[in-house]
Parts: sequence; C-alpha cells; structure tokens
Amino acid sequence: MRDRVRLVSRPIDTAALAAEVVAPGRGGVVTFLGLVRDHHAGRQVIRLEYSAYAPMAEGELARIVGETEARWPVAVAVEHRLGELAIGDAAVAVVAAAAHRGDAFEACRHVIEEIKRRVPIWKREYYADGTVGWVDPTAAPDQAAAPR
Amino acid sequence: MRDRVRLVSRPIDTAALAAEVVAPGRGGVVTFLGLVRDHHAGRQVIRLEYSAYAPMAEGELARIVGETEARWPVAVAVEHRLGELAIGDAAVAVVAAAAHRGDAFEACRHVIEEIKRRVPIWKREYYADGTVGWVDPTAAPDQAAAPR
Amino acid sequence: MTLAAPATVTLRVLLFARYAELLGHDTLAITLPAPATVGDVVRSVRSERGGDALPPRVLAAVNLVQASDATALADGDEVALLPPLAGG
Amino acid sequence: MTLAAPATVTLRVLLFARYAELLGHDTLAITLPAPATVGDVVRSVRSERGGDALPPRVLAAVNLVQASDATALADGDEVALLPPLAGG
Repeated sequence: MRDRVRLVSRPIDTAALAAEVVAPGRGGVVTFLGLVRDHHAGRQVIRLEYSAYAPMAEGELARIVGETEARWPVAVAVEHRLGELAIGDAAVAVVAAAAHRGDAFEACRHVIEEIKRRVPIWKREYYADGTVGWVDPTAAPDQAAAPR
Repeated sequence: MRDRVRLVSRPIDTAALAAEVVAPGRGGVVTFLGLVRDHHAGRQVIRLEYSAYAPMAEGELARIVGETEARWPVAVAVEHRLGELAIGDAAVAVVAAAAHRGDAFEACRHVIEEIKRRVPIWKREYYADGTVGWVDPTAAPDQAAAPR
Repeated sequence: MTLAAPATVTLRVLLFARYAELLGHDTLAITLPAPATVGDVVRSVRSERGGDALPPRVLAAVNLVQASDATALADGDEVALLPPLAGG
Repeated sequence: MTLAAPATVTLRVLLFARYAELLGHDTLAITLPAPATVGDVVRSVRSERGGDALPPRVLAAVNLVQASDATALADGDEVALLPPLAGG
C-alpha cells in the first residue's frame, strides 16, 4: 500500500503513477489532477508552497487508499507534491483503475474528497501584489479559497 | 471544437491531450482511459481491432463534446484509437478540465457514457483459441461483452 | 413548370463490421420505388444473399445522423446500417 | 509494588503553517500536571506569546492520529496543532 502513496518534491509523472495500478484486467482508468491555479478569492497567485505534517499525511493517505480499495474493486495510487510550485504544476494526482469504469470514477472522486478533508497539508500563496497568505478553505467566503 | 475530437491510428498520448484543455483557470483535470482488456465474456483476448464509420463518428464525438461543454463549465478533449490494438493499449481517452473538480468528474463520465451509447465504432476481438468475434454489448449476458 | 417527383430513389447503402461480413460487401447501391424509407432499405438488404442473418432491429443513419425506420429518403442519400456500437 | 503515576506529563508539541508563524516556533516542549488532555495543551499554547491569535477551535493530532480536545495524553506524546487543511 505505502508504495503507491507518496509525498514528493519533484514534478508528478502521471503516466508513471498510472502504470503502478493498471493491469490487464483493469480496463477503466480514471485520473484526477489538481493543478495550481492563477487566482484565489479574486487575487492573482504567482506561485505557492505546499507543506505537510509528513508522517501523518502519509499515514492518512495510506488509510484513505486502503478504505477506498476495501469499498470498491479498484487499485489506487496517489502522489501529492510539496515545496514550491508554479502556476499550472500538478499538486496532486489520484489514479484509480478498475474492471468497471463506474467503480474507477467513484473511487477516484472519493479519494480526492477525503484527501482535502483529512490530510495535513497546507498551502501558502504568493500574490501578485507582493503579499502572502495561508489558504483556509474553512474561512468566510470573502477570504476563503475558491471552491474547487 | 473538431480539433479537440479525433479518431487516431497511433498510440494515444494522454499528456498531450490534457495539454489541449488545461488552462490557468482550470485547476481540476479528470481523465478517463479505456484500455484493451485481456478477457471478454470468459474468453482470453489476445488483440483486437477497432473500426468506425469515421465521418459520422467524428461528428457524433463533436456533438457529445459540444453538448457537454454547454452543460458544464468545462473544456473537453477526446481521442479514440482505431485499427489493431494490443492488450493494455488505450482505446479511448477523455479529458475534462474545469475550475471545479465536481464539474470535471461529471463531464468526463458523461462523455464516456455517451461515446459508448452513440458513436459508431466496432470492436473485433481475436481470442486465444484462434476464433474471432464482433463485440455486441447488447447481446445476452452469456455472449455479451463484460460490462466495463 | 413543375417537375414530377422521380419514380425511384437510388441510395448508397453502407454496411459496417459484422453486417459487412454477413453481406460480403461494405457498399451497396439500392434503387427503390419512391417514396422510400429506412425501413424499406433494411427490408431490401434482408433480401440480399446473407441479409437474412441481420437481427430483427437494425440501427441506421442517414447522411451521418441516426435515423428511424420511418425516416424518408431522397435520391442520393447515404444510408448506413450500424451493428451494435462497441466504442469506448 | 505499585508505581505512583507521574505528577506531570511532558509533551512534544508541533506547530504547522500559520500556527508556526503565529508562535514563532514549530516545536514546543510543554509540561502539564497529570492527567492532561489535548484541550489542556491548546490552552497552554494560547498562553504563549502569539498564541492568542489561534482560532477558537484548533484541530489536533496525537501521535499522528486526529484527536479531540478530550483526548488524554501520556508522557512523551507528540501533539500536533493543525491549521485548516488545504491539500489537494
């Protein structure tokens, strides 16, 4: 399990990640990629940094994947990137492969929702106006992260 | 539109396809890949051929993408491969990119379901026992394609 | 001056996949008395050698758009008979 | 022979992201009278310089697992105070 769940500090290679879960009997492969966006709550973002409580984040990712593979007949692989990212870089990739495409779609969606809910990772945004902010998805809408 | 909807006779490059729809404002990218499986209705498949009524298939793919982009705030790209494929090759790829990941998941799922329902493409399977068969998803279960 | 409607329509009929195998052709030219429908074309193809193996319901398209048995045809239309779709 | 429970617990407290900025540290060693809970740790951190800016509710984990304010702590536990999660 652990080997298919990783925090990485280099660009995410989606094709390599998918290769870890595809198999002759798994014909449906659904991938979610979360890319760094150029705006947030109306402000222009020029770059950002992800940081994590790494041992807990890895443990939580592994639990999420384990729960998902117990609930759907799928194989899942996840990478989340940490450190400094540029606009357009992939921050997270989730791949779910299954014999039936419905299972792959549902499992992939479930994993990304749980990652956002449970994994201790934080995002610091650098804005075009020179200011810096920690993203707080729970904050009031006027200062919150735009939902994604 | 047409330029992001293609029938191809070469391997599908998912990363290149995704590059056609990602944009700074579209942070959520969902990809569906349909791979050639090694079995079908209990028989071992060794390779297969896809053929199409090409002008109608391209038109139907473009209509599906147009309808999807009208219904969800997404950008979609699709490639379907034709000709001879080996086990594990990607037969179809659908990429949906959106500002909100829920839209990307729903749109991607919708496109692949509509492709299976509406696009005139046929699949001829070559089995390990030397026989050959046309896949008929509407046939009775004992001779039907395994659902995917 | 009014031209009389032609007494027949000639159609280009395309056969794909298993249907092309059954009939031994992937294209047929079929001339039918006017007015003709998709259903008339299917009946005509059934009467060809190998056509009796076509299933009871045959999916069809006229000029690249899905059609029903009742769809009326004009001279020169392209009628495609489509086996069960298996893309994706 | 029964050993008396220790009269205090010493905890390694980890601060992340905005909380580390507010407090000016990412690690604290805090000693509290036993028995102590996560809630006691949060109150203690609030009394540190910069700690008054912590929000009313603070998410916490003990030894890598999410915990509640009532979670009891043992000597040597690692208590992490987690700002609102923003992964994915």
